[in-house]
Amino acid sequence: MRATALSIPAHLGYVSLAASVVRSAAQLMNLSDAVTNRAELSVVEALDNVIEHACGNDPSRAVSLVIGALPGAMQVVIRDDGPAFDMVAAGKAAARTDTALRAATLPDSGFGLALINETTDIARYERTGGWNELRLVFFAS
Amino acid sequence: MRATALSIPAHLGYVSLAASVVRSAAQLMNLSDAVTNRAELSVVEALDNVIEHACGNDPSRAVSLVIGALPGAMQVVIRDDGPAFDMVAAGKAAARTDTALRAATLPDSGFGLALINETTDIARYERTGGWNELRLVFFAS
Amino acid sequence: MPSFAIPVARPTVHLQTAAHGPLLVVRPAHDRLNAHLAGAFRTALLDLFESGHERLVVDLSGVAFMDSSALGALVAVHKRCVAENGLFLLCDLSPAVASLFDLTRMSSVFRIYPTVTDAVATYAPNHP
Amino acid sequence: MPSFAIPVARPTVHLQTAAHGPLLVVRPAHDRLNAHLAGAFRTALLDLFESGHERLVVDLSGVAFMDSSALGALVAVHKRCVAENGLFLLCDLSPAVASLFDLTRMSSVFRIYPTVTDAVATYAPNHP
Ligand SMILES: Nc1ncnc2c1ncn2[C@@H]1O[C@H](COP(=O)(O)OP(=O)(O)O)[C@@H](O)[C@H]1O
Ligand SMILES: Nc1ncnc2c1ncn2[C@@H]1O[C@H](COP(=O)(O)OP(=O)(O)O)[C@@H](O)[C@H]1O
Repeated sequence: MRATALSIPAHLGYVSLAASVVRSAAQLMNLSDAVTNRAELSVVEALDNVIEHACGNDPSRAVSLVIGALPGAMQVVIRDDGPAFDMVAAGKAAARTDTALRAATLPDSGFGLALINETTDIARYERTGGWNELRLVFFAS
Repeated sequence: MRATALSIPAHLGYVSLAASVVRSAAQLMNLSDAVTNRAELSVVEALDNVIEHACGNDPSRAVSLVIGALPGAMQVVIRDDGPAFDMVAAGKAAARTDTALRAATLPDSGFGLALINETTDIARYERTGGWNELRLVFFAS
Repeated sequence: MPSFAIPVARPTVHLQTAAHGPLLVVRPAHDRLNAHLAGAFRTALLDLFESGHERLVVDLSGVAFMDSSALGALVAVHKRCVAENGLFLLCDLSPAVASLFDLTRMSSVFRIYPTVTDAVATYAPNHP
Repeated sequence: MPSFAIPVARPTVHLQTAAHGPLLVVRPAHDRLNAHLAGAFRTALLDLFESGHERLVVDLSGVAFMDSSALGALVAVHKRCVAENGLFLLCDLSPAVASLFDLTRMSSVFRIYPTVTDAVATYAPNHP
């Protein structure tokens, strides 16, 4: 059986299109709403980062997703041709938001990497031949 | 700017995933609900045919869509590697349903090709290098 | 990159039913009725007919999208009902579904009501 | 095959507003609040604040999905309100949105009410 593959321009307007593919694929796999929501959030955060930071919002560049199944899990592989950046390692290093912070010092950005880590069951990064490849796995239960 | 490309296995379960991509793309283009619905129906009917008749419901085969914009229009190109079949010519030849028919003789299939013709502003078929390529264009207004 | 694919579960049709006197109102609990579901949908409706429910109302209020294969399933059940002097009504078509019926000239073949209430009021006025 | 692409319109934020005494209830008319909209969303809320609406209730009942960029926009407006002794309430979070607030520990930063009615009853009981 073939995988499902999607390629979009590196433009934030297309992230919702990619999210709808992830949701549809999750439905085809009969994933629960909770797992579907987690997968959607993780993929959206990863795509937001790839489009903004790896591709500099340049819509002449493409970002690709390959969605498939592992036993009991959905896998989404995201590929871009931006500079090497290990989102998984950076996410592990990202400090958790300290809720004891006073309003004045609350961060109003920088939540993405920690969110990918928290919503994804297995995340792997690989640099292969000029591509960043981020492999996100979501367990069905 | 890059086009949006989708590849799915030739399995009817994936048609709704492709439909959600068409709907999202139509929304990104600010197409009206009426045009969006027309485009969705046309693409679904074409994919149903490609998957059933060209690919014999064999999910190891892939069907691809490329969605893009022409001035004032959305274009969807559908490609499969099945036997040559000109859906546009066959659609023009397809007789319209005769509503004067008695219930006993009403057809309960065979509506697809005529529907593609009626919902699509421009449809072109091409056979290129082992591929069927169906180009469907929907005017924004 | 290795190629994984998603195994698609066999389609199961979910129909909600409610009796109104001689009528059985059947509501498909699917927002999309398409070729993937059409065969199972047709079988499920014909099974209801065979089990003695010969006056069926299909409530399409939950169906946002329908393709020609699902329409074909409705035509098949309609033919069966007409052939055996049953009744087959449709109601509550979304704009996209109504447009499918118009484009295929099936609007004039089926008896279509705006709402379940209208259909029931016409054929089972004592069983609202 | 030539490569065509879809030109994406610049994002426009649609906010429905309703005054309840000193409170302004603001309802984003978007089912997705994401990075594409976040900048415009933040600006629109701050514009309301600058134009004198210093007690804002953001009604998220229409928002099925939110990402961290849109959350960041809310944090920015919250900080501004707190800094200037205004009020910034949120209400009616969908399950996915509530989960985003939990995962980022922002549930304990914002004042979150189940419904608009609850928020209004607490801060503007004479203006239901
Ligand atoms: N794919 C990427 N390529 C390069 N840099 C990245 C990438 N993803 C994230 N970063 C860097 O990591 C930082 C933190 O990312 P994140 O937690 O998602 O927050 P935000 O994107 O809101 O800044 C970014 O600001 C950016 O500097
Ligand atoms: N892509 C295709 N390849 C081969 N044959 C096709 C293709 N599309 C349509 N056909 C043929 O044309 C017929 C009519 O198609 P259609 O009007 O869509 O109705 P249906 O698929 O319900 O039979 C099909 O039954 C099939 O024989």
